[in-house]
Amino acid sequence: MKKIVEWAEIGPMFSDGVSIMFGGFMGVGTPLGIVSALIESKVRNLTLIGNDTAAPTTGIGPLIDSGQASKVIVSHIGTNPVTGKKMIAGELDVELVPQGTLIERIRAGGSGLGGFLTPTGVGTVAEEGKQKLTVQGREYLLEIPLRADVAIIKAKKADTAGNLVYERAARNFNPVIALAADLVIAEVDEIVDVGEIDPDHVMTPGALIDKIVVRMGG
Amino acid sequence: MKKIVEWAEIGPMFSDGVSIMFGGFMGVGTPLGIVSALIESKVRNLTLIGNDTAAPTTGIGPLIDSGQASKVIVSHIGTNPVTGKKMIAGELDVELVPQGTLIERIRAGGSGLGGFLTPTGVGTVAEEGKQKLTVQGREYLLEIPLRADVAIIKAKKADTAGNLVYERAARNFNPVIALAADLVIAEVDEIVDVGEIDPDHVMTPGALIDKIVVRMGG
Amino acid sequence: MDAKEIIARRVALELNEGDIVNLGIGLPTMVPRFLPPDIHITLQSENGFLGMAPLEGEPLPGIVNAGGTPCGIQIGAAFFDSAMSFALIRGGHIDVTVLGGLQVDEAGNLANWMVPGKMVPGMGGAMDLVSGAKKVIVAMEHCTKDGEARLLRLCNLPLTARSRVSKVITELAVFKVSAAGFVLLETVSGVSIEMIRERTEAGFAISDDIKPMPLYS
Amino acid sequence: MDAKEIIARRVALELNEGDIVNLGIGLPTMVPRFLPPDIHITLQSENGFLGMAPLEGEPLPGIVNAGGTPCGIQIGAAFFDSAMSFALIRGGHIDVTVLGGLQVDEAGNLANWMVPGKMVPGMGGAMDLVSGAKKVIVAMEHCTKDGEARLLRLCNLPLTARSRVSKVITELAVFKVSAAGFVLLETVSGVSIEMIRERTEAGFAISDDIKPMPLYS
Repeated sequence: MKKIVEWAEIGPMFSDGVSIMFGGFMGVGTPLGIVSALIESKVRNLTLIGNDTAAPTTGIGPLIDSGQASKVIVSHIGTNPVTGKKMIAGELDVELVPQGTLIERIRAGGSGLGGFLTPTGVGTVAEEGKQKLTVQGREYLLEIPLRADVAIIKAKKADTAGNLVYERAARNFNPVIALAADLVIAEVDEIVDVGEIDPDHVMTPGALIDKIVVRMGG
Repeated sequence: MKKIVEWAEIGPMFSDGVSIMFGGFMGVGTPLGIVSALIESKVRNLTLIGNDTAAPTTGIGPLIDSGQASKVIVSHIGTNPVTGKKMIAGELDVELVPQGTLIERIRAGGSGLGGFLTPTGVGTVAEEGKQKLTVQGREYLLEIPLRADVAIIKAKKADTAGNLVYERAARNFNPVIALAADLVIAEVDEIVDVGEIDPDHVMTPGALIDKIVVRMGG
Repeated sequence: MDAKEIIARRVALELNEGDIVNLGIGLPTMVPRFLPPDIHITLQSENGFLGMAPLEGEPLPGIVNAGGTPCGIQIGAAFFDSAMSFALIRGGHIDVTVLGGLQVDEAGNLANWMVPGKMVPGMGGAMDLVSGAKKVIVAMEHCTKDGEARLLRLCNLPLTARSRVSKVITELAVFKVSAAGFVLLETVSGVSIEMIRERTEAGFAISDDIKPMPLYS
Repeated sequence: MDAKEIIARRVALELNEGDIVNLGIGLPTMVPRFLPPDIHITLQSENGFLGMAPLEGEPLPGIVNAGGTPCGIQIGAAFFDSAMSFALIRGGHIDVTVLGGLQVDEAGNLANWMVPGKMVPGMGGAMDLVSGAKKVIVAMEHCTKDGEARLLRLCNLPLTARSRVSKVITELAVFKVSAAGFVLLETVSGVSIEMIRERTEAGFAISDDIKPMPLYS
């Protein structure tokens, strides 16, 4: 399977109504070229799953601004006033999930687990609609797995087999979402020959990566 | 807190009846110097938690052979006939746990989770005594967290702050048990100055490591 | 010295040599600059590292805090993914978290993430931090801008977590939260217990060992 | 050609270009040497890596298979910890697992880890592998050494997993497991369906498209 693709091939990988997990914290670690390709593709009714909605012009923000998302599942939206406005106007469904629960739900979805028990959110609005279980005398919420149709990843480097290396805090959600989607696309700063990355330094094994595209103007 | 210690200080860190998580797959990634120190210390009634009991003279095997363990929680014992003999003789309590469930129970214990749902073991003897839950139409076992008093780790390299790097398949259980014990001791081949390990290459953050000892004859 | 600085200086005295600390946004980020010189802490950042430091010189690729703002790293820092970051947070590997608060009540409940109809930013990592850190210190001004009490019998804003607050530090006083409710430990010089009672809706016991609030400077 | 080699050669034909494969101990480890030259697979090893290869030259530190025996690695290999290894296994990231079997039954149940009173080695990673791999191929001799059937109506040994077996490949035949039970797909040259019936306790349907077992050599 040919993993390395051209930018023109990216847009057609998405269709209306798909769910997309994205890497990044306030845009750092978000594949900005893929976000641009999504805007150009004009796909609509997207469900976006990631840490936050960044700001109107950073990270995943432009996809909120463009009205292409109908739902977001994130841990906070406070830094992007557009998200709040669209939510209040009824144009965007916002599901807020505690950050640790969100990443763990994604990990569960990618790891074949049926869910997990977390103390986070017990006694708060986060427990609404959830089963509570007591284990070893402590109360927990049962949180269920989360998967997506596509994961869009930003890495510093890929080898031709798709092994990825992230840089500093740009790692964040990226290695975890690589486990939890049917199609996994990585935008990278550079591609090196297979064998150039020490097998101990690989952060996401190439087996998880379906497509690789090199950052424009990289 | 002084993290780097001498071998003479290792034995006294253990007392009768403690539970010990150990790294290693068939001895590869097991801290053999600490195993020797445990044998010399003559502590008894240990609970040993790890992947396997290796062979009588490799990995954790000598601690089974010496009769110092009263219980093991492992995924297999077939490679160490002494484990089987002691089990049949009623001298050793053996709890067999599927490998993926074992490492995930340790991760849960170290991550503040109250448990997780796994499909592994449904419809087998592994489900005995466990709660079954159905999520999204599939049946799962509820598995509960596992922690220990002490974790003993083998790494290739530590810096003086305790940041660890493992080598190849010797990584295995080590980074996970580092999360799940009250006292975490690492045996390393070498200690380098803090700053010599690239922060992106740290596999276990020094914050999790309490004590470091350098392999003898290293 | 304004209220925020008084609070930040007092919080700094709560930290011990070697502590792993996560600081919430706002006031808590001021704390490190008031640490005594013999106290070295390691800051954890939710987005995935240990060893956060102030920015020195030019920003470096990927070295940003949880708000996406360039920062520095200590020598010996370590980066990891978000699943590991919250394994550390929820798993009791963070010694202290210092967070701002909107309300704290006698049961040690904290509300600091949402004001229905006004502010719905999302909880981010706050619920996990408050659930998982060994010690939860709330650093907040004693009353709201309108003079309403923030130490309450029962929080009326949506909670961040139940029964997890260890200490509350304001510009007037320091309280611990015991099983029986608030205990006043310290007051700032010139502030009477009566004045604190006026500004505190919650009931509180007074420590046998009540002291003036030390202010390191 | 002995029974084991016949089985291993036939299993090799089940693998597709690019497959991520986990091989159980024993017979399954013979499979890679019979792969067609245009088929490249990546072997996963439970102890924490992708890209296992035969040992070439001197053993290298830490490069061992799940049995602790020195092995080699492919170019492009990646190492990780055990939690990640089983995230891959349980999470459906392994295309095919090939495992030995003691018994398989009409419901696709597999027993391959324990004989009560005789062999209690522990399940290792087998339960996770069988639960999680996309395709589970059981590679086993058709009958026990004593001539007892291994394809049964209902397994009587403790199970490894329920309803997860996709195919059973023996030295006599290839079966798939459908919702309605076993379907005979292929027989080895010179073996009659009657002979297979004699050696198979389970009922089985016969594929409309039944073929001779191809043996790549």
